[in-house]
Amino acid sequence: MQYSYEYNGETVSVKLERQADGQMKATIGDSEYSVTASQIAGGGWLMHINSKRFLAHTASDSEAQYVHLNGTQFKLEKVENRRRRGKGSSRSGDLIAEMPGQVIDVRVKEGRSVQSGDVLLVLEAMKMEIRISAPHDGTVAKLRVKTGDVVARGQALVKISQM
Amino acid sequence: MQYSYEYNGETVSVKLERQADGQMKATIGDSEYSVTASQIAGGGWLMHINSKRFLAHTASDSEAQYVHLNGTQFKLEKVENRRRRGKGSSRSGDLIAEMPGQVIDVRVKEGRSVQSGDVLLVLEAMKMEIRISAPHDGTVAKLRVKTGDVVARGQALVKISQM
Amino acid sequence: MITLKKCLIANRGEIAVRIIRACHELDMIAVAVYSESDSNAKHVQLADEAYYIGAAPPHQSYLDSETLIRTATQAGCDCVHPGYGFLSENADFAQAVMDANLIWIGPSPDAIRAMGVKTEARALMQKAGVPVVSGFQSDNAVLDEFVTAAEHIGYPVMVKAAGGGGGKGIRVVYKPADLPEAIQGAQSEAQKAFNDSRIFLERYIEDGRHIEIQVVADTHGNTVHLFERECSTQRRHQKIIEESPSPLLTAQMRQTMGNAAIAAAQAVNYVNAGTVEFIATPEGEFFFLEMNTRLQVEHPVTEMVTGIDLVKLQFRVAAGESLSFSQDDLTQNGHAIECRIYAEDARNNFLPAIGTVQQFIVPQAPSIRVDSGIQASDMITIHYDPMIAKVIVHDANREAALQRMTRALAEIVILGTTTNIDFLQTILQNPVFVAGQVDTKFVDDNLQTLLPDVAQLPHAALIAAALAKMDGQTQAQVVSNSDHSNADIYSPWQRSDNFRVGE
Amino acid sequence: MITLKKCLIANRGEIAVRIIRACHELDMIAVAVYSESDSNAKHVQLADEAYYIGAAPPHQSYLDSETLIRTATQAGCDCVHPGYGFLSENADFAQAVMDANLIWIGPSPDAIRAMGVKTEARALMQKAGVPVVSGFQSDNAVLDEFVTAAEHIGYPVMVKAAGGGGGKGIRVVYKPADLPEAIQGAQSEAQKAFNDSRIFLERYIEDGRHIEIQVVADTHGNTVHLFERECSTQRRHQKIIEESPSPLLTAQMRQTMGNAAIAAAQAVNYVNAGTVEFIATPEGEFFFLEMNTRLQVEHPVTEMVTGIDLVKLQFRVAAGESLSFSQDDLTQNGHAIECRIYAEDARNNFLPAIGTVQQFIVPQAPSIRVDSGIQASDMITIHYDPMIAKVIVHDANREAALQRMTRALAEIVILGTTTNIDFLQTILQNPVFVAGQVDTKFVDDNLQTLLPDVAQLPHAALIAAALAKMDGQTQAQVVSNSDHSNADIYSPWQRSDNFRVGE
Repeated sequence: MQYSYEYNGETVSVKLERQADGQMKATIGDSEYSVTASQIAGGGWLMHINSKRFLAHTASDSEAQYVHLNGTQFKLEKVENRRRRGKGSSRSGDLIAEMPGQVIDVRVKEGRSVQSGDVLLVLEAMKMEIRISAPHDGTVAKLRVKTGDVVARGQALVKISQM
Repeated sequence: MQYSYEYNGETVSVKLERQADGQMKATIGDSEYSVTASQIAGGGWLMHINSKRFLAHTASDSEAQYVHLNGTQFKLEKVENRRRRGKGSSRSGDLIAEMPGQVIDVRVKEGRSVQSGDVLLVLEAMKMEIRISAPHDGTVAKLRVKTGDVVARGQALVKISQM
Repeated sequence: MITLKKCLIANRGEIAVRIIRACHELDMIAVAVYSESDSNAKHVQLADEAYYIGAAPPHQSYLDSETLIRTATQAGCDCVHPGYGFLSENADFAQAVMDANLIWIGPSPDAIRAMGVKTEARALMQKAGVPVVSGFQSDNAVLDEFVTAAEHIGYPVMVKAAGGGGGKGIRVVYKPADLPEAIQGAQSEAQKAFNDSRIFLERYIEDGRHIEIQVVADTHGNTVHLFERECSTQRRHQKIIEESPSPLLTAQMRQTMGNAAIAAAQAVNYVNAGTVEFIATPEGEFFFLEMNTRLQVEHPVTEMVTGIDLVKLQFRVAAGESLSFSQDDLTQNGHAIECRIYAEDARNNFLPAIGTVQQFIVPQAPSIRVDSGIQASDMITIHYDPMIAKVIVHDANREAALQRMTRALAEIVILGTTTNIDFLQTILQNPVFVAGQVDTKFVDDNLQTLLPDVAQLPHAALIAAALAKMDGQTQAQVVSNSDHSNADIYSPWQRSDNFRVGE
Repeated sequence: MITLKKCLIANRGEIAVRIIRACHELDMIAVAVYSESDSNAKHVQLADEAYYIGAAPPHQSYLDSETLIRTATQAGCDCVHPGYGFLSENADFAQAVMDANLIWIGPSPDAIRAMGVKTEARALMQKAGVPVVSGFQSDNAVLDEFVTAAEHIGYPVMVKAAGGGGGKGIRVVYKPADLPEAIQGAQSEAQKAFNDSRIFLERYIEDGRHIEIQVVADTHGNTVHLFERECSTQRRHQKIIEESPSPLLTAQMRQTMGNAAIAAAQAVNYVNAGTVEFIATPEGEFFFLEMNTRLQVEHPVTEMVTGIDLVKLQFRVAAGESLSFSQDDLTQNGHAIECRIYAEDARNNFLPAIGTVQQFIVPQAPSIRVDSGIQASDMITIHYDPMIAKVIVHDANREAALQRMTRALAEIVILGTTTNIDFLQTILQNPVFVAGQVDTKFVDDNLQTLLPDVAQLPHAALIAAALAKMDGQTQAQVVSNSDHSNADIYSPWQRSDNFRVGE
């Protein structure tokens, strides 16, 4: 069985197969490993990989598979989720909320022209102010929120049309 | 649904029913309680019983249902298991091993007569010596183990016939 | 036997948990309050009683004085502990608590007020002989007077709001040309934040060390200090790592600063636990910054070196008991360090990270203490401070304590949200930190060096991921109102100066 | 920087975990060993490397010197830490370790031997001026000589084996008529246990207090003591609760006993950590009992009051480092208490309880330390000591520490096996214990009072059970070779004197 994730911008894959002898074989690129593993309390794995020991903890949510190994946490993003995502702003040209928060200030009006870097609106989240500013020169094509609105992660906030 | 356990030698029962309003009703003897509960991390329950709060932890094995409440552990034995058990010694008159261990000394032979309290054999378990002695006067009808044997919990060790 | 019986804890998270434990050890009934998003939180689980006080946004729950006091009264409490943050330094709340015949676990409203107005506090400290940074304050000064004063003080100079703290309205000015605009900006920001446009000037000590003295005073006139904590490891005025003793202080400086802190407390008739913050120069001068009239986040390092439980002591003092020890009874034993674990993404401009904590495993080991208000399956929400845990260690000396902290951080497993643990680990290994020479601008000046590279993915980690998947690891319940599919690491977002309450 | 690089830990359970942590903080590689039943145990998980050494019974694994030393050598270790119990006081093993060019983390084989032969130790102590209980020893004495000697010593008198410890061969005699049989019995038991039938007589102090002094000596001639631990709360010579400071000691007694302990250690050229056990009379006399030439189970109480990490110190001393402190640098700060949690059924004659630990939740809270080698889903087997965890607390004074311990025990959740937690709680609440007046026979004499009634079943507990069942709580995997259906609480079994290794 092949498992693929996105890590640090790159796709990583591992093939894991059960062998007849009860061991497993893992293949990553050109490297082959023989693997045995036992699950321990609280989502942990005691693994023997080519006879070396590793203690790992794992968890997953809809976005990623998380692994803790040797004091470091690794977030392996699920490829199926990555594919669905846009970059920077949503496909429609809207600026989107990177995290949930409350709109505490709206500094522009629809139709107004803005310069790259101008603060468009201010969100408050986790006791911090987060300023949303124009990514490029343009005009405010659509203002989708008003002061006091609570926005969800990924929600479209404002659309800036290119000049 | 009615749940019954044995606790401290007595049978205890509770009836738990889901109500239309999403709450539950618990009935214990003449007492009725309205119950809401949410499960928390690690097998815990935050319960509201007639509006009073309780934090309980639960676990179970084949023998019992365990509950930790207000600093005390309660072991509620499963009734179906209690029914299967004998008292004192097994139905056949054998003395049985109360816990697993190793036979380190056998002090009697088959056919020998023994008095109540005579040490018959000695087991070692968890770094302790445990002496098995005659529950009554009689003769050794059957000696089922020898020095060095590892015995399981519940295993028959020696049969003493009544005089 | 303490005379207090039942306490309402007007807080949440790790500090609420901490205070509940203190209540229990004193045989007091602990009453928790919770907002909509905290109904199953750890502090609710541990409390003897718990009451719902409103929606998740703080001003609808944890900042709602009226509801809090009504809850305390209806629950039959005899006292209120505010923790830190929220209403802990709100003199009006303290007064309202007392007016409701409840005991306030903290200093008098007058003391809170005296230290809350920064210019007033400066004046009081000068009068009490506590060194204060050279500065200029005058309620009706015109711009020219500020310009002249700034020249006299010397640049860089700091423009600060007179009416409040928490970093609001602060501007650092490096050259005369920038002063007028800074003053204007600060005035308007102060007006907006505190309804008080007054500002004042202060010398800005660039390479200073943040050293604070813990003090405790009882109602019988006894005031002692419990030595210092150094909190110079800060990012944008946000403390990250604290320790005691300070690697900077000599015994002589310690004693002088301790006495200054006692003088500062006595100048406002201070009662209960408080902290006097100083800035120390490389030359060994030190100046009063402000006094925090409440328990501090970093109080555990003092507890570990002195063996004194500060929260239990707060209750005893508030109950009218005398301090059971004098200054001479107190010693600093060994060395303690605290690291604050934030749910934030250091590589993405330290943006707070939200998400559900899928696993939360902390080591149970000698002299490692973890204070946290979360547990596995808890959701980190947008509403509250992203500090999810504090790790505090103690050992015989600083080197040993650093080794212990390094191991403690390596053992902590927090999966499901991004944390600053790797950032902390990098700081702990930095030679300047190891040498005990970090000043308050060190982290900001060296952010590029301190930001660890994204760790290479070991094959073993990838194999573990596959094992978990193969095993059919079930997803923990994700209670979320957010749409995960749009998250992105590139973004036009800028983060403004953060204003987490001055901790 | 310590010169040791890699340590084999010849032990299991909580003490192996404790030692592994110390290795990690010293940047040493920790090598675990495990028997068949321990392959997934906590000490195996935490170690950097782990090697299988045999079947579950100790003599096939943890007591197998040859395999242990071969494993250490093959793994490239440079030292071996024995922990307590198992081979820790086996001089031949210590010698074999050294012969394999490995460093032994402990005293020399000669020191172990000198203290191991009880009559030899008595003689050495007398020579060193350490008070010893009046007694009589003579290798070729005939019965009449013993009878005369006993009269001279005064009854009750203790008959003890010369060749070994651990409670084997000990008999207490209250009247002359019982002496001959006791001597014969002790001789035959000693012959069997130690292949050495020699016995000796000692005055038996009935209402004594067990007070021991922790000592540490380096290889450069420095020996210090780290104050006392009182361990009078015992059931059948098995320690249950330990604390420091002792409620009995005056500053004067403390100093005198500390000096006596240092003299005892120096008399055998002791190096590394060790414990000198004394029995103290109500009148304030004290007498040497024996010296434990290894780390003790109860070492954490000393760590908490002194701030010294004893295990890391053991490594440093073994590596040839000098002690970094002198006697005058050491202080006892506050009060520490340890409770030992045993998997045993107090109401069923304290029979060890086996079973699978379904839940194991310990509090993470200020100054509460839990040392344990188990975790949820671990099986408690017949093969090893039933002590599954130690809870250690520290606070400013004894009263506060007791309150903290009471809360800690209430918060610990161990489900799936019977433990002595309720027994511990009852002792902690007993007025004699609260007053600090427990002597070594207190628990045995008051067992009926101390055995708590089976708690009434609260309706809330029954409802929780039903909730869990309704929710379909799955049974944790029970790996068991026993047939649960035959267990019974009535039984013809009698338990003989227990002989858990003298801890």
